[in-house]
Amino acid sequence: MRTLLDIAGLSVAYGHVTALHELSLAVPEGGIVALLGANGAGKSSLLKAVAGVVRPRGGRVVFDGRDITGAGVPARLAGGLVLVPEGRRILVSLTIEENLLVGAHLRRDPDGVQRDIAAIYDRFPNLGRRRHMAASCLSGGEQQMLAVGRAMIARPRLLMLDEPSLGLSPLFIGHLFALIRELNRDGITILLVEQNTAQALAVAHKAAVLELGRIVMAGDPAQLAGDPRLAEAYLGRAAGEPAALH
Amino acid sequence: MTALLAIEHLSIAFGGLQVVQDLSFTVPKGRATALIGPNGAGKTTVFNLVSGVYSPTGGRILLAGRDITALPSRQRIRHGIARSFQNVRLMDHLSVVENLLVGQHATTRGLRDLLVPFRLVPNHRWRREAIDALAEAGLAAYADAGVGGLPYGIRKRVDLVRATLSGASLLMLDEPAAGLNPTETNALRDHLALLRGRGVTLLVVEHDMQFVGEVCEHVVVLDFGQKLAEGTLAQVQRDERVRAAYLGQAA
Amino acid sequence: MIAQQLVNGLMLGAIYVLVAVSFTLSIGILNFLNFSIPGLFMVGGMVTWILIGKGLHWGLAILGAVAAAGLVALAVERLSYRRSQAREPEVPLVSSLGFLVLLENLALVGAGSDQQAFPALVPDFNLRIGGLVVGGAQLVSLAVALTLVVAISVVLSRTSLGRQVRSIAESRETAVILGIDVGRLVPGIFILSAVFTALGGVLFALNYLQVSPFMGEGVGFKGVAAMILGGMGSIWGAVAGGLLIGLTEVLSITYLGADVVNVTVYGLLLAVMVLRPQGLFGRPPAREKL
Amino acid sequence: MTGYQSGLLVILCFNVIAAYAVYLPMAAGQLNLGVAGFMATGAYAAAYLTNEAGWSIGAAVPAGGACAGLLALLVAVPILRTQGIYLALATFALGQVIAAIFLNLDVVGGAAGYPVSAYAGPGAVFAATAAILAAMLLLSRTRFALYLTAIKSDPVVTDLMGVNVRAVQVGALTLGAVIGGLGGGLYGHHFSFVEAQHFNVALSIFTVLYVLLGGVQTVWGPLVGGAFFTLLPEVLRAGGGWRYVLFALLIIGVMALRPQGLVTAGAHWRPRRRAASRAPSRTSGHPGPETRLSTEVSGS
Amino acid sequence: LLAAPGARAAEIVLGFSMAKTGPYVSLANTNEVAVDMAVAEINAKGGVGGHTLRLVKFDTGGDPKQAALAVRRFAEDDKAMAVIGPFSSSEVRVAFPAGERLGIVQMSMSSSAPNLTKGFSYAFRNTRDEGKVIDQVLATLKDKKLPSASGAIAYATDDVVSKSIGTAVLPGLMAKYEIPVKGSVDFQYNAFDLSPQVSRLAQMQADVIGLGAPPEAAVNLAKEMKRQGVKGRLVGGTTIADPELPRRMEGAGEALTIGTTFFPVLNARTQAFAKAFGERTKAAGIARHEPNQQDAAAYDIVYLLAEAASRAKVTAESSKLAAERTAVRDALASLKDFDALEGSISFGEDRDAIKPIYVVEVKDGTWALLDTRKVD
Ligand SMILES: Nc1ncnc2c1ncn2[C@@H]1O[C@H](COP(=O)(O)OP(=O)(O)OP(=O)(O)O)[C@@H](O)[C@H]1O
Ligand SMILES: Nc1ncnc2c1ncn2[C@@H]1O[C@H](COP(=O)(O)OP(=O)(O)OP(=O)(O)O)[C@@H](O)[C@H]1O
Ligand SMILES: [Mg+2]
Ligand SMILES: [Mg+2]
Repeated sequence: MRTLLDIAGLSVAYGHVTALHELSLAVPEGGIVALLGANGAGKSSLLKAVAGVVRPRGGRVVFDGRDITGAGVPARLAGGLVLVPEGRRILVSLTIEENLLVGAHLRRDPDGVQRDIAAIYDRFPNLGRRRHMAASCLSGGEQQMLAVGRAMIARPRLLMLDEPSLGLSPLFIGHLFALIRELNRDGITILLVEQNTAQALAVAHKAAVLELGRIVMAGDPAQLAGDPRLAEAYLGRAAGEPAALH
Repeated sequence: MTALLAIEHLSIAFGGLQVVQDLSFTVPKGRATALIGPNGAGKTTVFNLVSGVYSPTGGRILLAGRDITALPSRQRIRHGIARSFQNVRLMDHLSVVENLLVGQHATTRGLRDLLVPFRLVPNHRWRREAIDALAEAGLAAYADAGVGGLPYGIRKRVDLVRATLSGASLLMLDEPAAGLNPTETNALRDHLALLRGRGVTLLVVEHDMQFVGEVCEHVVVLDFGQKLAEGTLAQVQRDERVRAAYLGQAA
Repeated sequence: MIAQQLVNGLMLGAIYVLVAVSFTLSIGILNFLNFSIPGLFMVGGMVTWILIGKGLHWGLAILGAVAAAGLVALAVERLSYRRSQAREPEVPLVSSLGFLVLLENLALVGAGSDQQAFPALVPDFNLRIGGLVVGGAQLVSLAVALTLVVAISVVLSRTSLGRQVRSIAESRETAVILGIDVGRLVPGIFILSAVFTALGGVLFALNYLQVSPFMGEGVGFKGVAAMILGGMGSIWGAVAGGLLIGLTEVLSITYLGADVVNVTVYGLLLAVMVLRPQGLFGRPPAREKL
Repeated sequence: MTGYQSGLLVILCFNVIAAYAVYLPMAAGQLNLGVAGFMATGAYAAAYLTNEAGWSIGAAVPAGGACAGLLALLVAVPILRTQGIYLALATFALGQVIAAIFLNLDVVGGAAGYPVSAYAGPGAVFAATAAILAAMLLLSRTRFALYLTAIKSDPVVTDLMGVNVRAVQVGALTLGAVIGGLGGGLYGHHFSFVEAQHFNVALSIFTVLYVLLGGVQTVWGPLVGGAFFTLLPEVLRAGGGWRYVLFALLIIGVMALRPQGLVTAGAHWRPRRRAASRAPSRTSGHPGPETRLSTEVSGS
Repeated sequence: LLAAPGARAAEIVLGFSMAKTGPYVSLANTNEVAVDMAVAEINAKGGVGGHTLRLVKFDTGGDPKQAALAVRRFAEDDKAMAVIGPFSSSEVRVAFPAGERLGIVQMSMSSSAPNLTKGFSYAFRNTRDEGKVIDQVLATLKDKKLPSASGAIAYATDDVVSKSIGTAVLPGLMAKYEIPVKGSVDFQYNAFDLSPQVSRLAQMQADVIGLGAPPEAAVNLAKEMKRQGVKGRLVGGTTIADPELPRRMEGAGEALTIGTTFFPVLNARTQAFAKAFGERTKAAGIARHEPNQQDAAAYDIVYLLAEAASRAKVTAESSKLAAERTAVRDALASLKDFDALEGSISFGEDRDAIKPIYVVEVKDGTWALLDTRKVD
C-alpha cells in the first residue's frame, strides 16, 4: 500500500519539555492507524505537529509525496489533512450550523456543503434539532459530535482524531467507531488517538504505542492487544494491574 | 431508607426545547446513585438545576425534606450540596490550595472570617485542612502548584477535592472518570470509597459502566429528560429500552 | 431654530458614529477595546494637514495619512493585540493606550500643542436648504459609516469570511487549528478599521477646518460612549448611539447650557447602563452553561 | 532628602494611593475607569469640612474617604449589574458625571476651583501612604483578597462555592473608592487647592495604566507601577519633548514583553507542564489554561 | 560692589518654572528663549550689583503637581532668590501656596484667572486683569464709533478665566457702555463643534459679540460663524492674544478685536526685541519666530526681578537668603513705573502688574493696532 503520510525524525518541544523525540511513523493510504499511550506520551503533540499547529524542532512531514514540514495550517487543510482537536474546541458563540460551515471554509462548492451538512444532521440528530442554536448550549457529548462533524465536512483525505470518544455514551462510542470504519471504507485514511484501547485496537489496521515521546511498540493490533507491555506503557509504568479494557 | 435528595416533577426548557421533563427520582442518604443516559439526555442539566445554576420551569427539589427550589445558588452549598464540573472549572489565577480554600468557604463564618489575615500565619488551620484533604486524594505534592499547568487528570481530581471541602452531605460528580487513565481511575475509586465511609452521599454522572458498577449501588437512567429506568446496574442493563437508547449492543 | 439644532445634532452625531463604528469593529470583531483609535483618528487629520503643508496634492495627502494610520494599526496588532492574546483582557487596552500617548506626543513634538488650521479644500462644504445649513463633510461621513455598517453586518453574518472572523474573535487558537488564516485576516481587520478611522479624522478636519494632537480624544470618548449606548458589538447600535449622543449634546447645549453637557451625555450613558446594561440594541449575555 | 526628592516622593505617594483604589476592584476583574470621580469626591468633601466646618485634617480626610465610599456603595449596586467592559465604561461615565457636577457646584468654587486653607505636609502624606500600603498588605492575606481573585477567574463557580460574589464586588469597589477618596482629600490638603478639571478622564486612565503596568497578580503591582510611572518621566527629563514619546514606547514595550505586568506572583511550583488542553475552551474572553499555545502556533 | 575684595561675587540664582512640554507647549515653549535673552543681557551689563544671574530651569509640563515640586526644588535645593513662573493658572493655584510657605517670590507670566494672588504676599503676576483689558476694548469701539448697537456673549464654561469673562465681566461692561445684551451662549473649553451656539447667535444678530475663550475656541467660533453666515464683531481680552491667530482663522474672524499687553511692531524697542527673538528661535529650531505676549511678559519678569534684587541690595550670601527673598518681595511690591519692554509697569495692591493695553484688530489676515491705552 502507498504511504500517504510519512513522518520522519520528528521532534517537538515546548520550552524545556521535549514532547517528541525524533519520531518516525508511516501511515498507509486507506489505512487506520491507532496511536496509544499514557497521558503526556506525546500523542496530541504528534497530531498537532502534523496538522501544522505546532512547529516541530526537527524532522520532516511528507504528505501525499509532498514535503509539508514548513507549510501552514490552511495549506495542509487544503490538501486534505484535517484534525479533530483534543478538547473539541467548539466555537461556542457561533451556532451549530455555523460551526459546520467554518469547518468547510476552504470548500468552494456551496451545494455540496449543504448536502454534507444535511448528511451530518441525519447522522447526529441531536445536532440537527438545534442547528440554529448557539453551540454553547450543547451537552458535552453533543459537542464531541459537532467536532467530528466539523472535520468531516472539510472532506479530509487524512482524518486525525484526538480522543474522539471522550464523554460519549457507550452506545454512541459504538456509533463513532462504526462511523470511523465507514469513513475509512469511503477512502479516508485515519490516524486515531484513543484512550479507549480495546475499541481502538479493534478498528485499527496498524497500531503504535508511544511512551515519553518515542514509539516503543508498533505493529498488528491483534498482536498488540495481547501484549502485556501494552498495559505497562499505557499505565505510564506505574501500575501493576491490567488496564481496564471494556 | 430516607431520601437525602428528592426531585419531584422537575421540568426545564430552553428555546422551546424540553430538556428535562416531569422528572422525579430520589437519592438515598448515605449511598451512591448513578445518573446515566445518552448524550444530551439532560444529566448535566439536572445537576445545574439542583445546584441552582438554572431555575426549573416546574417541579420541586427537596433536600432532606426541605424545599430548596427557590434558594439562590450560592446558598445551596451551605445546605449541603456540592458539585464538580463536567468541563473542569478551576480558578486558573489561583494555586491548588487556594482553589481549595475557596471551596472551604461554606465552612467559614461570614464577615469575621473574611477579614482574618490568615495567610500571615504559617500553616493556618484552614490551609492545613486543605492540604490534608489533598493528601487523602494522593495529591499533596501539588499543593502549591498553579492549576493552569496541571495534567488534566490532576485538575479533575482537584475539582473534586474542592467540592468535598465544603463539608457537603451530597456530592454531585459530573463524569469524574472521563479522561482519566486507569491508574487515576483507581485512585479516584479509592478516594470515593473514603468519602463514602464518612457518610457522604454521592450522585454520579458517568459513561464508564465498569466504574458505575464498582461505585454505585443505585442507578437512574435518563433519556430525553425523562426517567427511563431505575434500579441496580444489573437491573437497568437488562432493560431493553436502556440497551437501545444508551448501552448499545456492546453491553 | 429647532430644525437647525436638530440638524446640528445629527451632524455632530455623524462624527461620533464614525468613531463608534471603529470601536465596534475592534471590540465586536476582535474583542479588543482598542484605545489607539482616537490616535488613528488624529493621524488621519494631522498627517493630511502636514502633507498638504509640504505641498502635496490633497488627494495624495489623504492617501498618505490613511497609509500612515494603516501602518500604525499593524504595529498595534503586532505589539498590543497579538502579544497579549489570551491574558488579562485589560492588558491590550493598556498597551493600545500606550499607542495613543505615543501618537499624541509625536504629534506634539512635531507640530506643537496648537490647534492648526486645516485648509478648506472645498470653498463651502455645506448644503444650504432654505435657512438650514447642513454640513457636507458630516453627510459624507454619515454615508460612509452607514455603507460600511451595512457591508460589515452582511459580511459578518452571512459570509464565510464573517464566520472566520467571528471564530478568531472567540478563540484565536481554535481558529488556527481550524486552518483559518489568522495571520492575514486579523491584520486585515486592523487595517480596515484604521482606514475607516483615519478617514473619519480627515472628514473631521474637512468639516471643522482644524486639526490638533488631541483632536481624537474628545471625539474618541464620545465614540466609546456611543458604542456602549447602542450596545457593544452591535454595529447598528453604534450608529444609533452616535446620533443619539450628538442630539443629546446639541439639545442640552441649546436648552440647558454647555456646563451640563457632560452631565447629560454621560448621565444618559450611565442611566442606560444601569437600566439596560447591554445597551439599547445589544443582546443580554446568556447564562453560561456549565 | 532634598526638596526635590521629597516633593517627588509625595507625587509618587499620590499615584500609589490612586493605584490601590483601582487595584482592589481590578483584582476581582472589574475595571474602574472612573477613579478620578471618587478622588474628586473625597477631595471636595474633605476640603469643605476643613474650610467651612472647621474640622481637623485628621478627621476631614477620612471623612472624605467615607463620602467617596458611600457614593460608590450607592452606585455600585446598580452599576455592578453590568460586567466586563460595560462596567468599565459605566464607571467611566460616572467619573465624567461627578467631575462635571463639581465643575458646576458653586459652594466649592465651581470652575474657579476651591482653595484649601489647612495644610498637610509631606510627612502626613508619607504616613498615610504607609498606612494604606500596610492595610493593603494585610488585606491581601485574607479570604477577601482570595475571593477577589477567584471571582476574577470564574465568578460562576465562585458563586457555587457559596461566596456572595455581588457583595464581594461591591465591597471591592467601595473600598477602592474609600482609598481613592482618602487620596483625594490628602491631595487637596497637600496642594492647598482642588479643581474639578484635575480629576479628569486622563487621571482615571493613567491610574489604570499604573496598575496594569505593575501587574494585578500581587499587592506589590500597584506600588511598582505607580513608582515606574512617577519616576520614569523624571529619568527621561533630559529628553525634553521627546520624553513622553520614549515613555509611551516603554509602556508598549513592557506590555509586549510582559503582558502580565512588571510584578507577577511568585512562580508557582509547576510539576510537569502538561497539556491541560482537554478542558474545552470556554467562552471567549475567558482564556483557558492553554495560554502558551499562542506563542507556538505557526504564524502563517 | 559689596562683595569682599578678591573673592568672586556670589551668583544670584533665579528659578524658572516653565511649561515647555504638555498642553501649553505652543504658547510657552518660547518663554525660555525670552528669559535666556534677558538674563544674557543683564549679565553682559555686569549683572545685578556685581552678581551674575544664574538660571535654574524646571519643566513642569503644565502639571500643577510638578509646579509645586519645582518651587520646592528652587527654594530648598537650588537656593534661588526668586522664581520666574509658573505659567498657567492651574499651576499657579498650587505653586503660590507652596511658595508662600517657603517664603519665595514667584511671578507668573501667563495665568490670568481672577484673584490668584489674593491671600499671599510672595505671589506676583506680570499679567493684566481681563476686566480692565476688555473695558479698554469696548471703550475703543465707542471712541472710534464702530457699530455697537447690540451685543451678545459667548464663553467657555469650564475654564475659570473664560467663565468669569462671560458671566461677570462682559455683562457689566456691556451695561457700562450701553450695549444691550441680546443673549449669551456657552460652550466647553475644548469644543470643536460650535454649531448649536452659532445657530443661536445667528438669531441674535448682534453687532458686538463678547468672547471669553481660549484662542482655539475663538478660531472655531469664527469659522463656524463664517460657515453659518453670521455677522458681528468678536471682541475679547488677552486670552486670545496669539500672534498667529489671524493666520489660524484662515479668512474668518475679520475685525476680531482684542486687548493685549504686547504688540511687537509698537516701537523701536519692541521691534529690536522681536528681531533678536526671531534670530534666537530660528537658531534653536523652534517653529514660531514671533514673540507672543507671554514671551514679552517672561522677558520683563527677569528685568523686574533684577530690579527688585538690585533695590534690595541682595548679597546672595546663603545665610541671608531668607531675609533677602523677603526684601526682594518688598522691593517688587513697591515698584512703580518701571520702564519695561511691554511699557511702564507697576504693581498694585494685589501684586498684579499694571501696564499698558494695546487694542488690536484682525485686518486682512494680520493684527493691526487700533489704539494704545494707559490705565490703572
Ligand atoms: N443553557 C442551555 N440552552 C439551551 N440548551 C441547553 C442548555 N443547557 C442544556 N441544553 C440542552 O439540553 C440537553 C441536555 O444537556 P445536558 O448537558 O444536560 O446533557 P447531558 O445529559 O449531560 O449529556 P452529556 O452526557 O453529553 O454530557 C442538550 O441537548 C443541550 O443542548
Ligand atoms: N502547550 C504546552 N506547553 C508546554 N508543555 C506542553 C504543552 N503541550 C504539551 N506539553 C507537554 O508535552 C508532553 C506531551 O503532551 P501531549 O499533550 O502531546 O500528550 P498526550 O499523549 O496527548 O497526553 P494525553 O493523553 O494526556 O492527551 C507532555 O509532557 C506535556 O506536558
Ligand atoms: Mg492528548
Ligand atoms: Mg453532561
